[in-house]
Formats: sequence, structure tokens, C-alpha cells
Amino acid sequence: MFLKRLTIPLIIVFVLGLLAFVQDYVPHPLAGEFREEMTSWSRIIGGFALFLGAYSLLHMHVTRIRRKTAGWGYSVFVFIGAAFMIVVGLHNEGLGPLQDIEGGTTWFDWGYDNIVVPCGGTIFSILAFFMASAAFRTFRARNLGAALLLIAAVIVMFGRVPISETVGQWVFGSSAVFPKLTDAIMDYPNLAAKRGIMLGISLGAISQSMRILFGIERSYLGGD
Amino acid sequence: MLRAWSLVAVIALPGATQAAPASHPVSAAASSAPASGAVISAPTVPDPASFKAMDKPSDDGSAMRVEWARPAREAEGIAYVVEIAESPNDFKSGKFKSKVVKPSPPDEGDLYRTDISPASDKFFPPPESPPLTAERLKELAAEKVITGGELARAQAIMESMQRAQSKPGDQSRPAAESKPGTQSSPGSASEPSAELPREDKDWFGRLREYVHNRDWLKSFATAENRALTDGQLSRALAALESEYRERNTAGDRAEQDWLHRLMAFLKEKDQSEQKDRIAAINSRTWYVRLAVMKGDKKFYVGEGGQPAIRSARAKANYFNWAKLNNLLFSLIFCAIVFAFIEVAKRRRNLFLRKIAGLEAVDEAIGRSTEMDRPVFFVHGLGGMGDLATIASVNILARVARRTAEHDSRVRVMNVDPIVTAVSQEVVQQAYTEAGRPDAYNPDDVSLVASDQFSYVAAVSGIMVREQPGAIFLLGSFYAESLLLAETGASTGAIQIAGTDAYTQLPFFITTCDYTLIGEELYAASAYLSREPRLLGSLRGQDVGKAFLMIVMIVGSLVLTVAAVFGANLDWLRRIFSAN
Amino acid sequence: MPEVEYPSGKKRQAIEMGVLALLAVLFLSVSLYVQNPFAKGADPAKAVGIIVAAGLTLVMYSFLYRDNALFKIAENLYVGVTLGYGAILTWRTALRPDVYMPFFEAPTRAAFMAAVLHRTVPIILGILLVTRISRKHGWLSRYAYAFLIGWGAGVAIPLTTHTFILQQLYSAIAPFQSAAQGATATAFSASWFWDVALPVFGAVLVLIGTIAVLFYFFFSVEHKGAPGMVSKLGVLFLMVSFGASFGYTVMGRVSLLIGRVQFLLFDWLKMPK
Amino acid sequence: MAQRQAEMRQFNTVRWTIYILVALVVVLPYVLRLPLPLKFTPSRDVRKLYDRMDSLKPGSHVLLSLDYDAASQAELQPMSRALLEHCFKKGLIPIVMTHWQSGLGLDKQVIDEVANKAKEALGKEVKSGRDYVFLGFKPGYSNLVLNMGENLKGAFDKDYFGQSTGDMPALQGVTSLKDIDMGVDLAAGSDVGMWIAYGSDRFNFPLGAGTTAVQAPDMTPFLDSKQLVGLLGGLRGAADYETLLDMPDGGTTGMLAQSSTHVLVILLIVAANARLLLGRSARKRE
Repeated sequence: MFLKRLTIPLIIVFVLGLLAFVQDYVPHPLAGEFREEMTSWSRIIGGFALFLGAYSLLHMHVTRIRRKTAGWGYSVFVFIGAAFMIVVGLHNEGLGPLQDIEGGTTWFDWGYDNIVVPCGGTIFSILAFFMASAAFRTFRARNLGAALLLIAAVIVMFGRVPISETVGQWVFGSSAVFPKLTDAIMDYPNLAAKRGIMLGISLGAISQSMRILFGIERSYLGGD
Repeated sequence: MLRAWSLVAVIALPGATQAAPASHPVSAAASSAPASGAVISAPTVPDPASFKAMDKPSDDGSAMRVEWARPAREAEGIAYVVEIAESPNDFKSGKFKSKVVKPSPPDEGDLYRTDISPASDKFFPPPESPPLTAERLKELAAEKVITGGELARAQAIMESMQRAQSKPGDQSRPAAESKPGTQSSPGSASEPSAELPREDKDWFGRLREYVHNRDWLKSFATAENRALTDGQLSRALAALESEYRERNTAGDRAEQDWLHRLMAFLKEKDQSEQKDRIAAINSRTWYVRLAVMKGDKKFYVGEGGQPAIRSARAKANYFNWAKLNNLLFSLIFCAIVFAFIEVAKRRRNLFLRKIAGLEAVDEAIGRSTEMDRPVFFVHGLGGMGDLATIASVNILARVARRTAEHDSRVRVMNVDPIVTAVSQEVVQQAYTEAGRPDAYNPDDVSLVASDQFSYVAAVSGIMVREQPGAIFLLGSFYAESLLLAETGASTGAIQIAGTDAYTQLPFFITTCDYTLIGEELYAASAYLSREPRLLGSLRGQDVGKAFLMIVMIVGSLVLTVAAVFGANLDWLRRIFSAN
Repeated sequence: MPEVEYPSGKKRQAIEMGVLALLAVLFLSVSLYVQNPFAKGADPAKAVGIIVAAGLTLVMYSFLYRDNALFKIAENLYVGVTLGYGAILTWRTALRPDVYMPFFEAPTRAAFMAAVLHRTVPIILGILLVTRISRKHGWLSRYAYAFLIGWGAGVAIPLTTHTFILQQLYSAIAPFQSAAQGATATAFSASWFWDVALPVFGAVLVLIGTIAVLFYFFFSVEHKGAPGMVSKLGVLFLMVSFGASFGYTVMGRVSLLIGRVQFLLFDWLKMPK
Repeated sequence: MAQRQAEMRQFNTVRWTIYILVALVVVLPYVLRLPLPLKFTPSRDVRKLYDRMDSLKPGSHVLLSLDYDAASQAELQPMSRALLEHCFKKGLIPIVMTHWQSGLGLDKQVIDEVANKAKEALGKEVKSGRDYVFLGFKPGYSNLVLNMGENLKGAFDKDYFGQSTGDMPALQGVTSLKDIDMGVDLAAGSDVGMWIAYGSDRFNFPLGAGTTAVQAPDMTPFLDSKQLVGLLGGLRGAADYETLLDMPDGGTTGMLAQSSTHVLVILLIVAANARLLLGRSARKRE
């Protein structure tokens, strides 16, 4: 069946991509209206993509429970959590799903404030512990490069904390020594490297977009 | 270019009295009686031949451009005044607006250029709704829209406002100074004065908004603008009144909700109509005159005894010339990459330098299969549109091919449903191409979590339980990179990492055996797969890098030397300015 | 944090259970004592909420000891609640205002027709996108991807050239002395060093560094001999900038830990600020 | 197997001692209430953003895009609190939105908090729709920004509370991003690059940024090319801004613990590598 083949999607990509490329150079109000229409379409489709993400995860946990794969017991909690939030969200303090509530904390907010925020915030902070243990165990100055990396890291870490100003005052008589050293590292070697990297990446991004436009790159459509 | 210096008949016209409403703040003070006593020597006036008006290039048709050359001896303390009117005879009747342009320092070139957008509120904006007046209040009372009591209260408030405004020293701002919105809201400039009790101020603001909304809704049921049927209009007016009278039974609230949705829809229509009104005004032919103002006398640039009048029409342009450098760079660079891809299709052995990390890929898979341990492949958090993820999917194809040949398992764990689907297809294809379709187990390529950190905990848990021999961390990573890399290091597996997320590279560099830095990840998929489109684009990108390097070296040296010797090569640098 | 395998699994299990029970009791008693949610005037929902939040925080930190059952429960609960939160908000912030309301709550026929004109195609494409779930009809989703990624790629080219190449190129070719603009200092004085000499020297260093780093990512020339030297210089610049990123990342993680400690001390244990 | 167990046990004791050390170093400054006067001067890039915000005249519109969630709350929430306080203090109108759905609850929290505080401190009623606008979240990311660039009220026809943005007094005179007087993006991910390319570079309004410390070094090229008018980097950036506003809050109180922990990590790195160097020279001597 012709519709199944890649030809039409690739034509859409090429035509729409070319229009999207050209409209940037056209100041005419028509180009602005075309851009407004296309971006609002993308926005609407984006809503369905969010739904897709949620569905695939639920599907994954359902299969995990159905197949009793390792740790399936814990997947039950995914449904408990999701069910709690969806029921509370739809019940919406008795106003039903279509009303928005202004001000006041509902059970829906309670779930967010007391489950999502603490868990989300804590997981990242565990990294501080891992970093300290890795600092002692794995961060080795194996070669010149790694040594430079660690030296720059120590200077920057010290310079960006207030204690460096008090130490600077005791040792060098001026509190600005370490912060100025850190600024020098950031403004010169760091700027040079980050600018070089950014130019390299951007050339890669442009050539990637071009390959997508001309259908050279089509893995995102799922090869058949 | 020797400017022809023609003896200009200097026409000293008494300052045109300003008939236009004094509402626009820029106009030079109307000059009163001719200057007292002291005769002001006539300043030199720009050459009429250089005085031109035209459509502003590269714009959306909202502005016209007026140009004139700097006169030979520009007098001190003068200012240029551009006057704009709808037709030549409007100048005589004084119906024009003006824009003052201060003289610029000599070294900024000798061509003055100013852009005028006729429909902007400094010149001829589309008509705004009239403010609330006493007669309007009486009409409303007659139509029973407001009660007698409300009429009296409103009049009392209006009088106290007049008294407050006429008090000396109270510089109440001119009425039309609020931003060009079509609706004057209670918070806008014509605010009742301070000492009115706050409660009266709020009440009067709500009344004014109520009246304004009524007229605004009615404007959609007139002959030429039929957006609302009579039934809808009366329903809307009823809802508006119920909201103004703050009646909130369930029925009222539903009606008021319907009203708000209606007003939102009409507001959108109103906005697009306003855009058309502005475009219509801008696209008319406008006439301009130029004068040099010294003190408060104007000396017009004249031709044959009369002030010179130029005319122009603002048109929407189809190409923004300021972006020419952007267009050329994009087209030429894309053409180069496209050409190299074609070349790479014919010459597969296009040279590509050795990438240390990749040499170890086969070695890692080999060692892992010797120890009879699975190979782990972690995509990171990127979606299918992410460059690093697409590159890592390409590398996954090769890794899966190798594990299939070594009769071993590759376990792919990721967080994005679409990447999971694509990876499943890629691994399945690799196993079938290696002639072992049965060895492919779909559950090996699975989506293990939905959220970044539950993903890390899941992957770390699986790593510790299944003790892999080789771990590939390729794709886009965020803060969880250290957790993965450290757990991997503790299981003793060979770790090869690669990401374009530069904030995570320090951790990969200090914990993994090999790290592909940024673009090397893209080069890796090209190096491995020898795929013409990747090889070609890498070579094309190298040409782009070479160009950037040359421009940077030559550009900064030349500009530095020029600056040392005082030559102004700013035009050279502006070639690369993005605007 | 590898799993600890001791021979006496059973005995160790018992110790862990005991310690866990003890900690749980300690946690509950401290929380109830400090927060006392049932006291008059106390808002029980908020107090219980803080206890649950503190409990989850401490359970999350148990990951430091090792990956354990309680952590898995908390992690999956977190995944589930985030999922439910996302689903409701996807409805409230995206599907309802963009799909449901324009059609079902259109105030007039004209509004309904405007919605049909501007929203039918994207909604159809959105539904096509969702077919990605099914194996059989998955190919339909290609049309939605073609639209999204086609438009995205087309828009990306001019914007990337503008923002990440031309803007950076414009500031990269600035004459070196412009780095010391407006610095008036007598030659060789201390302020001359900080305001004139260092910035100009820095500008030269930035140029050399940018070229070296760009050359490191040059793949058409074997990095041996002279090119090898330039590439090695590029690596050194890269390493210093990675060091800077490393230092800042440590700073970031420590701040997150401080944020959680502040929550535990001030909100849960109600320590005076 | 036994050798592996011993190695595992030794590895874990080192790991756990370091964890306890870190915990102590963070908690002690709070428990012991060290009165150490930690004077610190705000950094150059923070001052640039502060001065730019301070130069805006009352009634100007400031777009605040809070692109973060609970994971980066500790670093970025103090920044959004300080920026909102600065807006209300100077009578600016903040227009708050986010690209991160999972951060919506936090954004709502910080707005309510600062609005109530402003009501007490400045004595004037701070009302949604008049003194600030909370647009909330909408999918679309770069397309949403382009959409807002052409027609802000089209992209967000309703604010977070369901009020229509069409006739909001706070949005009077604002039809698109071109009418915005200043933008600030608080980003936990790589959203600043997107805001520059699709937002400020395209619809030319000045853009400042506040990032997690992890992202801060990547912003240097944008600061050098003036594409960013200023930058707050990590909790230190928030503390600097609070000092300039002289409203010490979460950022400032964190600085003591930040200092002590940094010193610990530095000592760990130096100790580990010193051991490595001694080990290597010892081996050289044999």
C-alpha cells in the first residue's frame, strides 16, 4: 500500500522544511502568519506527544506486572501513585475535571508538594555524596589533561565560595585574588574552549538538519 | 563625490501654527509670534537633491525611510525636523506631524537616515475609542442602562476629577499617552486623581470599563461588521450587565463564562482587524518635508521658492537584505555538505582520522564475550530528534551486529518510548543481518523508567545485578552521568562514553576508559559505519571549520592592525554581524 | 554503590530489618512530637505532608547505603505520582485548551468554524502521532513526525547560523585592543595590568584557544606532527574548561544537598532559622 | 570469592565514611550556628543583570521563564524568588511561564509566596492579571517561543488560572515578544540557548539568564557576545542577587555550608592525588 511507504512523509519533510527555511529571510507579514500557524500546529501536536509518553510508560509497567519480570511488585506502586493523582485531579475538590482552581492547595497540589518535590529534589542531591566519594576514589590526575582538569576544578571551586575571600584577605591582603583568578579561568581558557565547541556543534546541527530535509537522514521515521 | 553646492533659496517661513491636536508629545513647541528682535542668521540647509523619501528596504511594510545629506557647514545648536502629512495641501492647513532628528557627530558618515512608521501612535494611529464624557452618561441613563443614582454619583466623581486636574502644579499626563491598546482599561492614564476615595475610584473604573465593553460589543453588530447576530448581541449585553451588577447565581456565572469566551474570540478578531487597519494606513502614499530648526524658527529645504515635498509608500518586502550573510553561509555550507555526501557515495574510503575511543569498541565487546558477560548500551535521556541519540542509535546498530556475531547479548535500556521503538528495530535488524534472528530477545531492548532519576536507579540496579563486561554510555546525558559512570566503574566493566552534553564530559573523562568528546560521537558513527552520508557531512563540516578558523585568524589580525593605524574597517567586521 | 554480598545473607537480613524498624519508630516519634498534626489549630494535611516528604527524603538517602526495597517503593511511587501529575496537567494545559474547548465550548458558530479551520489538521496529525503505540498502525505516525521534524529542521538552519555561528564569529574577530576599551591607566601601573594588559593578552589567548579546540575536532587530517601539536594544545584548553565545568558541577550538587538539609532542619524539625 | 568480599567491604567502609563526613560538613554549620561573618562581593555577571533589571521603568514587562523542576529547586527557586521580589519592588510586571510541566507546582508556590510577602512589605495588593501574569505551561518548546513571538495571547489564550489573557490589564500593550522590555530564563537544562536563538535574537528583546551551576560555564560565549545581558550562576548567583537586593534569603544562608563542603571536596581530591603521587615516586625509587 503506497501510503505505507516513506515517499509521502519524505516529501512533506522536504517541502515543509524548505518553507520553514525560506520564511526566516522573508520580512513580509505573510511569512509571519505562516510561521504563527505552523508553530501553533506544532504546539497542538506536542500535547499528543505528552500523552504518548505517559501511555508508553504505563504500558511498560503493565507488561512488567503481566510477565512478572524482576521487581514487578514495585511497579504496582507506579499505578498506586498514578491512580491517586488522577482520581484527585479529576475529582478536583468536587468541581469536576473542567474547572480550574485559583489559590488554595488541593489534594492534587498536596501530592505534588509532598511526593514529587521531595523525591525529585533528593535524588539529585545524592550526587553530592557520590561526587565526594568519586573525588577520593576515581578522580585521578592520570595524565597532563586530567591534572589540568583537576587543578582548574579546584581553583574554580575555591574561588566561587565566600571563604576564598576571607582566606585571600589573610594571605594576600586583598579579598579579590581568588575570585579574580576564577574569573580569569572562566573568561579566557573556558571561553575559548566553549566557543570552539559551540561552533563545531552548530556546524554539525546545520548539516544534520540539511540531511533531514533532503531525506538523507530518515532514522527518526523508523526504517522499513 | 563632490556634492553640487547649489545656492538654496532659503525660505524662512514663520513657524506653522500647530492645528493638529496637541496630544502628540514630540512636536516642537508651536512657535509663537516671530522671533523677538534678534535676527537669527539662516543656517546652511541640506541640498534638496539629496533629500529623498522611499520605502524602507527589508521590512514588513510598516515603515518608510527619509534620507538627506549633511550640509557642508552644519551649524551649531540646530535640529532637523521631518514633517509628514497625508496630502501636499495638508501642509498649508497645518494638518501634519513632525519628527525631530538631532545632528549626529561628524565621524558617523554624512548621510542622515530616519524611519517613520505612519500608523504608529506618534503620527496617524487608527482611531481609538472616545473617553467617557458627561453627555454619554446622560444618554446611558436615558436608555435605562444605568440608574439615576449611578448617573449622579458618576457625575460627582467626574467633577472632582476636573477640579483635581485643573489644580495648578498637577501635571496629569495627556490622555492618549497609554500604550497603543484598543481598550482603555481602568488602570490607564486617565486615572481619577489621588484624593478620591479608593472605593469611588474602583467603582468609576468598573463603570467606565462596562460602558466601553458595551460599545465594543455593539461595534460587532453594525452594518459593515456582522460578527454577532442581534440575538447573540442582546445575550452578550445581558451577561455583561449581570457581571457588572455582580449577580452570581449559577445561571449568571454560566452566562458570564460564555461572555468571556465570546469576548476572547472577538478580541482575537479585533486584533487581526487592527493589524489590517494599521497596514492600510502604512501603505497609503505619505508626503514629507524637511526643515532645519534653529531656536524656534524653521528653515525649509526648498526648490524653486517652495519647500520641497517628497512622497513614498511603505511596502512589505520579500527579502531581508540584512540576513544576506546568513543566507549565503547556510546555502554554501549545505551545498558543500551535500556535495561531499555525493562524493562519499562513490569513494567509500574517504580519509577519516583515527578516533581512539572507537578502537576499543570491538576490543571491549570481545573481552566482554570472553568473560561471558552481557554488553550494556545506555542511550541517555535524548529523544529521537536529538543529534547525540541518532548518532548513538547508529553506533548501537554496529555494536548489536558485533554482539550478534559473538553470540552474546546487548542489553539496551532507555527512558524515551520512541527511542526504545527505534532501537528495537535496529537491534532486530542487526541480529537478522548477522544471520541469528532467533537470538534477538525484544525484552533486552526495554524502556526501564519514565523519569531521569528513576531511570538511573533502575539502570544502576541492573548493572550491579547483571555485572556487564562492557558498558557503552552514548547519547545525551544530564546530571545522572556520574552515577552511571561510577557504578559502571565499580563493576569493573570497560566503559566507553560519548556525549555532546559538555557539562557531563568531565565525569566521563575522569571515570571511563575512553570518552568521545562532543562531535567525536558523530564522527564515531561515521568512522564505524563508513556510511557515505555521515562521512560526507563530516568532511563538509571540516570545510566549514576551516573557513571559520581562517576568518577568525585573518579577521582579528587585520582588524587589530587597522585599529592600531586608526583605519576604520568596521564594514569588514559588519559582514559577519548577525542582525 | 555495589550490592554487598556477605555469606550470611539470612543473618544480615535480620539485622537490617531490626535497624530499619528501629529507625522507623524513631522517625515517627520525632515527627509526631515536632509536627504534632493533631494539636488544635494545626493544619493536619500540611503537617502530615511534611512528615511524608521528610520520610521520602530519608528513604531516598537510603540509596547511599545500598539499593533497597524501601528505595524502590519510593522511586516507583515517585514515577507514578509524576505520571499522574503529568497526565492531569497534559489534559489541563494542552489537550483541553487546544482540543476540547475550541470545539465544545465555542461561543458562536463563527468561533466554531475558526476552530475547524485552524485546528483540524494538527489534531488529526496528533492522533496519527499516537498510533505509534500500536505495531500494526505505527506507520501512520510517520506523517506526524514528518511534519514536526521537517518544520523543526527547516527553522533550525537559519537560527543556528544566526545565533551560534555569526554572533560568535562577530565577537571572535573583534580587534584585540577592544577588550581593554575605555580603560584609562598609566602604563605599567597595577591597574594597567588588570585593566589593559590582562584583557588584551586574554583576547589573544581566546583566539589561539578557539582555533586549537576547533582543530581538535578536525577529522580530515591525521593528528601527527604539527597538526598533532595544535590538537594537543586544543586538548589542554578543553581540559581546563572541563575543569571549570567540574568545579561548577560540584558547586551545584552541594547546593542541592544544602537545599534538602535546609528542608529537613527548618521545615521538618522546625529548628529556628 | 573471599578476596572479592574483602575488597568489597573495604571499598564500602571508605565510601560510607566519606558520606558521613559530607553529611556532617553540611549539617554542622547550621546546628552549631557558627557566627562566621561571611562577607562576599557580588560577582560581575550578577551585577550586570541586577543593574539592567533596576534600570527598567515601572510598568515595564519582564518575561520570566522558569524552566526547572524539583530536581534543581534548591538552586533556581531562590533566584525566581529574588527576581520576583525585585519586580514587585520596582513596580515591574512579571509574565511568568515554564517549558517544564513537572515544575508548574513550584512556580505556583513561589509566585504565591512572593505575592503575599509583597502585600505585607509594600502594603499594596498584588493581584494576578493586574500586577503579574502566570501563564503556566504549554507544550511546543521552541515552537511555543516562535508562536509567542508572533502572537503572545494566541499562544497562551488562557493563563494558568483559566482567565483569558485577551483583556488582562497586566498584558495591555503587549501583543507579542517584541513588546517585552526584558526576558530572564531560569534554566536547569539547555533552555537558554533555545531562548536566545528562537526568542531574544529573533524578536530582539534583552535576555538575562539564571542557570544551575552545572550550566553556568557554558554561558560564557553568550556573555562575551552580549547575547546575554547578565547571568546568575548556581546558589552563589542567587546569594549575590539577594545581597544586591539586600533581602538575604535561602541563597545567603546556604553560603556557609557551601564553603565548608567545597573545602572538604578539595581536600579529598588533593589527598587522593597526593597518595597517587607518593605512590608513583615510591615506585620510581624502587
